[in-house]
Amino acid sequence: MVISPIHYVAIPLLVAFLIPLVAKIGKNWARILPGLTLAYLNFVSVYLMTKVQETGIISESVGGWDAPVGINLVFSPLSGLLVSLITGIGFLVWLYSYQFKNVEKNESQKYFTLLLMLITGANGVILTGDIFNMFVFMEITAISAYALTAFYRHRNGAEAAFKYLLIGSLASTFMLLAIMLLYAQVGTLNMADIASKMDQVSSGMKVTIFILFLTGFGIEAEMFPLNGWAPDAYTEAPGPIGAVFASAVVKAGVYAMARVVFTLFGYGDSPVEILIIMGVITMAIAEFSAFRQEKLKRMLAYSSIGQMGLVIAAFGLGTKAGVFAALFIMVNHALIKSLLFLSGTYMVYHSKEKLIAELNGMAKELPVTAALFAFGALAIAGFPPFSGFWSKVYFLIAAADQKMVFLIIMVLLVTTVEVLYYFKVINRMYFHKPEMELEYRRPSTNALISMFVLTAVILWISFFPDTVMGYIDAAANDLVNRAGYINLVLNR
Amino acid sequence: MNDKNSQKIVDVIKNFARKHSLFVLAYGTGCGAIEIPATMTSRYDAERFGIRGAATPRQADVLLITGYLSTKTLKRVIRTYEQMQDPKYVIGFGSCTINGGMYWDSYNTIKLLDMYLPVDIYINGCMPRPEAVIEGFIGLQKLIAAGKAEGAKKYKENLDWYRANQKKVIKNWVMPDYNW
Amino acid sequence: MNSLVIMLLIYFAGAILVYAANKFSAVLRDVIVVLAGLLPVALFFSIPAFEAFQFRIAGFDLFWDLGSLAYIFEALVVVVGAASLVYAISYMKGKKNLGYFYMNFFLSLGSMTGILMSQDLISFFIFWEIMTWSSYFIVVFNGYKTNKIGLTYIFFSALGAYAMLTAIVMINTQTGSTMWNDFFIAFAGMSSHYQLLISILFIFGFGVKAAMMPLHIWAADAYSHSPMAYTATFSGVLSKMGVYGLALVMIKLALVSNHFVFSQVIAWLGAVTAALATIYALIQKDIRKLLAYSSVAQLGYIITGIAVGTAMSFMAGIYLAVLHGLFKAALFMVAGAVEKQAGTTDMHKLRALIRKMPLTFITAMVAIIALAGIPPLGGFVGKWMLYESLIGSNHYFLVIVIFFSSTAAFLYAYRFLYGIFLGQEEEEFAHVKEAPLMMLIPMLFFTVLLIVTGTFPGIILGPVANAMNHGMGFRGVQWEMSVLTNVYGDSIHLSVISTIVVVVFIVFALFLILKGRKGTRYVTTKDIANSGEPVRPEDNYHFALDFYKPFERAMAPLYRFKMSEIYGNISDGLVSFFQFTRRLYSGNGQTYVYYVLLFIVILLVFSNQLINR
Amino acid sequence: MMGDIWMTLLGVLVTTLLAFVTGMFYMGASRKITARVQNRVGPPIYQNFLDLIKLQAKDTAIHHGWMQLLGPAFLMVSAVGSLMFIPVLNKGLFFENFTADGDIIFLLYLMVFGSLGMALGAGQTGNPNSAIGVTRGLTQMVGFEIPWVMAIVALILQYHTTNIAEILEAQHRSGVWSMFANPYAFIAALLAAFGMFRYSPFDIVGAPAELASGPVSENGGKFLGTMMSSHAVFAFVKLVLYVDLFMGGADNLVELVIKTFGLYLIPLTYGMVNPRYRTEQAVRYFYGWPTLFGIIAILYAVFY
Repeated sequence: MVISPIHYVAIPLLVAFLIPLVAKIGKNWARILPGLTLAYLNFVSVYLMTKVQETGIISESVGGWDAPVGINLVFSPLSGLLVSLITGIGFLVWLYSYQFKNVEKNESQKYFTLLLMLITGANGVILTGDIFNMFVFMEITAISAYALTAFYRHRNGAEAAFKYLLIGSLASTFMLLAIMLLYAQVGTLNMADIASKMDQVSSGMKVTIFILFLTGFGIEAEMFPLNGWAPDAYTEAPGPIGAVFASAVVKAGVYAMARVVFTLFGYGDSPVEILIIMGVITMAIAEFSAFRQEKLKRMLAYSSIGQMGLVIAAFGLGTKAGVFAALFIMVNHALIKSLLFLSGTYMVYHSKEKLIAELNGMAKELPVTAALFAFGALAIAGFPPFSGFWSKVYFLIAAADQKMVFLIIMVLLVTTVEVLYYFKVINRMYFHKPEMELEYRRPSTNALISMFVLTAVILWISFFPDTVMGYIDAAANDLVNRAGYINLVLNR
Repeated sequence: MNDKNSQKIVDVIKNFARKHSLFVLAYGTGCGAIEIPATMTSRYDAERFGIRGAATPRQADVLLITGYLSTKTLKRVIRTYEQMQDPKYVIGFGSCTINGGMYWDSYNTIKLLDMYLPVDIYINGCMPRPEAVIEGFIGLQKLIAAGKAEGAKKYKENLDWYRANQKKVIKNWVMPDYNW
Repeated sequence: MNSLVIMLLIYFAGAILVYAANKFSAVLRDVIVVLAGLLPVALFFSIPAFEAFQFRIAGFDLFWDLGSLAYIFEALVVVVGAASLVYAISYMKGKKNLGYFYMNFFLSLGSMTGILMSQDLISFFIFWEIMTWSSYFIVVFNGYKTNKIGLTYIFFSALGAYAMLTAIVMINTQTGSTMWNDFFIAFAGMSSHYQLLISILFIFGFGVKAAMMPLHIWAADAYSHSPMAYTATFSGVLSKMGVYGLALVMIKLALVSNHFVFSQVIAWLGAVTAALATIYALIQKDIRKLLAYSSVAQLGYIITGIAVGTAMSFMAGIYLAVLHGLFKAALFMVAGAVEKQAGTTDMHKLRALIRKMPLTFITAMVAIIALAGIPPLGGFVGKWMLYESLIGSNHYFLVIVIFFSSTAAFLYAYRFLYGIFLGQEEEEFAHVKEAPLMMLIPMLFFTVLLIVTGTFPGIILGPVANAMNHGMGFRGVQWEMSVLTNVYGDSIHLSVISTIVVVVFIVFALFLILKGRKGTRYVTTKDIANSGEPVRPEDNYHFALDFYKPFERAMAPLYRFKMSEIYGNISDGLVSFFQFTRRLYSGNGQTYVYYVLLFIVILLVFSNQLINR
Repeated sequence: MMGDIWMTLLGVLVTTLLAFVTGMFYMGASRKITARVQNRVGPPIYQNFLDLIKLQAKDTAIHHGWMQLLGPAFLMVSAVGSLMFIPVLNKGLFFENFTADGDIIFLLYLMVFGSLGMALGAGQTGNPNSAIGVTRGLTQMVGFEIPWVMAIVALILQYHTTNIAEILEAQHRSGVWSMFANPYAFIAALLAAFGMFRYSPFDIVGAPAELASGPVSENGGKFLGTMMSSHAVFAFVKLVLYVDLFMGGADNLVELVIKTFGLYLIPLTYGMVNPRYRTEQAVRYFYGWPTLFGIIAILYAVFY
């Protein structure tokens, strides 16, 4: 069998539907099979990433129909990077959830089915070269995310899922509307093709389409004020799913937005200042709100939104340096926020309210988990020498190159707030006395392994950033090089 | 020039200095204290004899018992006296220190000061006028010059007797020992 | 291998090793602490010259080399660091989480070394931040009470660091390089906007660590609430990193010579810092807090010295910085010893420890004399140079403010000594013993050092003059071992001064001690002249409450000005604003839908503006 | 070489003796003058010598610790030490001492050395009155040091030197005493001197009836005697310093005595007709007119 990008979509989808069948054979198979699948996908990532370094963008047509006509999957350095990230974290989340609450019981089938579906969707969004196909995958992602949000089937979860659904449906509406308008204008759905024909569209129509896309993808990318769903969804979904939200769902949304801005419209042609403005507002509001949160996962959710604001602002800069910084932040954020979610989940494992106050003195009970959480907090707040610092520096340099001093100062002020609330949590874990009796649960071995792997990767990026920066640089080149993308996909 | 003679010369100088530099503890124990300001100020000007007030017993040479002493005050006076550094002198001032004076039948004043503290010189009268006070001081100066003002020595030698007397009137004796 | 890297590695490896060793045995941990503390001292003073070291990471060139100014501060880091570590072994005995403590201790020492050797801005910033968070973790070491203090510290540090980062990225954009030297050269050619902005940002960043006036609010609490073993380094050395940075920026960028207003503003800020911190120091009741405020005040002098920027004032600033490192370390060690032996640092409770801890008292007295700037100890040299330079450069009102705070410093200096060591003895402290040997050694070491620098300040002035001549752009700065000369050409001879003071003191001390020696003996301090009323055993007439009430009354208007209240109001306002933003997320799905619709409607309405951009 | 050292030592001894004797007589004279003002006869002018002999002849049976023993020694260092760095006469045989080795800023600091040492000695006695007196004294010091320093800064700015001998010489060269060259500096310094000498109204430090003589309340005998002599020396030191700085020094001992005594009379007579200030009132006093004069003095020195 030839390894090709289609595996990213096809295999998890297939396995997702196989799981109920496999569960009939042996209950454990329903838990093991997703792992095998994700492991295989990681292998695919490694293989394709090396290949893409050698040969350049891999464009795969589905069913033998070439691009503009058929649906094609594009494995470029950019999509490759993100897909590898998603599958990698997907695998770690699987490892983590192998023994996790209800997952151990019968629910495991549903859980892993939905998880695989989600990863399928996210992969699809990133890989596809077809705008409608992207919409479809986005829906797959979103629907599995709704279901995962309500996974525990209690009141709050249902409410959160409903809100998510409510706003998510708005997102799909606007997306679809945008695609319809676009199709009416240019008569094609292939992104490269649309991009090459974008000149034909009148500027008024262009802006309308842009706004519709911005709203649609902005909802998935947690842009303010479209992100009302996010805090609730992060809070009510099972812990590891928070990590998946942060690293897959949101990343897919941001990717889609970036693709639309950079490839479909071309940076120069779209009103991108709005990205910078909205990005900074998103970041500020989110971090300010996070400061006043009382629940741990809610705080992490707001922090996640804040980081996405930074990413959006970085994309808005539009230079290669900006894109590079945005991608670097995305990579770091995916890894670190996953670590925070994974370790944070165990610290409020049995808690009903999942309050931050319950973390008092947690370092005594769960020293390793607390240490990992503290490490993650330091890293995401951008304290050197940890990886968050490098991406932040690159963002600032990109902004400084554009002479956006105000942006730099805003971002750094907001980061100060972020530093404060993370340190508040660390203080509680290490230096406060526990106020209430709580049951603790030590992380299972598999959870520990997955956290350690994440930590190791983050440390690696911290001290040897050059090793990943090459990939990110290639990805940034890929996104900025609009003509190259069009030419390659359309075989010109 | 032998030791004895030089010691004599030194003693003479010392006694001369002591005689002309009397630091009086400004400690008004009884009603006679009212005469002290008059003695010190313009009209009678005790300072011309080198007599001046000292604020604390550590610096003082002369303890002036101005009139009657209640037993309560006696306790403080004894303590104060014991805190003064050698050489030190006590002047009994007024009749009350001699025989109780008008308080001769009072239940809580002491009648004869010499039973409790070694008095170097008494000043008679009730009240003695500033002239009398100054005369008392001059008497003390003469004693000092002659090397005869040895109340402190007497006190030290007969400490047991003084203590017994003191303890007789002061029931709750909680004071530190006299040890210098 | 490169000796700089080795020093760095010793500290960072020490951090990891000590954390690991703590899990196994306490003895092993202590051995590693001492070794990793003393090894850099030996290494530092045995190596005549350090080679540069260069490598590339994440697209940035990192370049490490020890400049001549940094050399002075590095000497301070290794010496005070080693002394504090030796001290810490005894001081921290019996406390929990020692592995954690020592790890952060070594990290901060290593990061300070890193800051000093960084010739490029990126590694400078990296080490700066490591220093910040490692010191933060020790500030909050003492438990949950320090939570707010720690947060204040990290907040201001982060603000300062990010100001610096902003400046760094702007420099990178402007010059295309992240080297300090390129920046220094290119600075003159930048537009005046950038010059202004970058200098302000840098001064802001360094001013936080150097506890400059409006940014000092964290300092007193953070210094006083960390374990004293660390505070010796924290206040003595770590704050000097801010001074080092200020010195670099102020002098190398010629802010002093080219921007008169700049140097005046900073110098006055320093002086006001000194004055206000001093008057707050003398109303503290906790000795740690007193020392902390005193640190802020001393940093004020240093900042003034550097900001005025003449050769002599700069020399005075750096000299004071080094000396403050020494005597404040000694004083915080004294505070730690008292805390450990007597169990409290509250001057309302402490009584007359002088006979219990005579050596500690001697350390305290020598350090206090140095702090107050009384000859013949080292502090005087710095003060003298500072005054002479300020008068010589026509800062005559500045010198008055400085003099005011330095005179008022006698007040807290006396209070420190009196509050701990003097006054009336108390049964409660009868059991107190002299501090253990391991704590005394570093303290006495500083004592000797302070006495020596008083007569031979050239030990410090030599390297300072060297740094100024080679690298800081001053020309022909002179120094002598024990002679100081001011701008008018008048000089004072410290060896003569020391001789006279010592000889006269010894003559009269012998006279007083020998005269009537046999007849004199010791009595307890309860045996006082007290209007004939003996002090009962259960009474204590120690005077500690409202010690400087007359001063407070006289200075009442100054005490009304409280920076912390202003910051308190700002932070209250911010927190309510955060609460408001949090309310935006109402939790109501309908509201969120409204938001979405509002967003798209607004965008569509204004789409014309978006086209016409 | 050896001879030099002996000569130096001789100079030191003679200067100290001179300062001591003069100071003691001044203090005696002050008592006498006070008495005359109060229409009394007053003690003989040599009274203080008698007091001193008596105090030294008194026993000192107790002490409260070694810091108390050393306290007066600190005071002596400050008094005798400062004397060493002040030119007593303009061109004397013995009285130059170490003038060239110190300067005026150094003197400012050496002069407070004693107070701090004394304060430590007083602190160890354990008497609360001592400590209260010390806090008052230090607070008052913060008050009067400011106009005093302003006056000195004005002088330095005016003569471009910090060396006292050179300030003296500059006055001779210009032919005008600095008290006329910069009268404001002199006024500021003089007002500060009221606090420095601690006559009333600034004598709350050792208020006898309230604080039982404050810092010295536990010290009798040799302690009090040594303190007294150091006060005598120190009074002389301050007076000579003022004369040197503001009145062009003195060419011979007679001139020195006339000038210093004349100067000495000013705080003395001012004190006789004044009640006592509370500490904060004293500080406010110094931050009022004296500081204003100091500021004027500096501005005058700069712009004139």
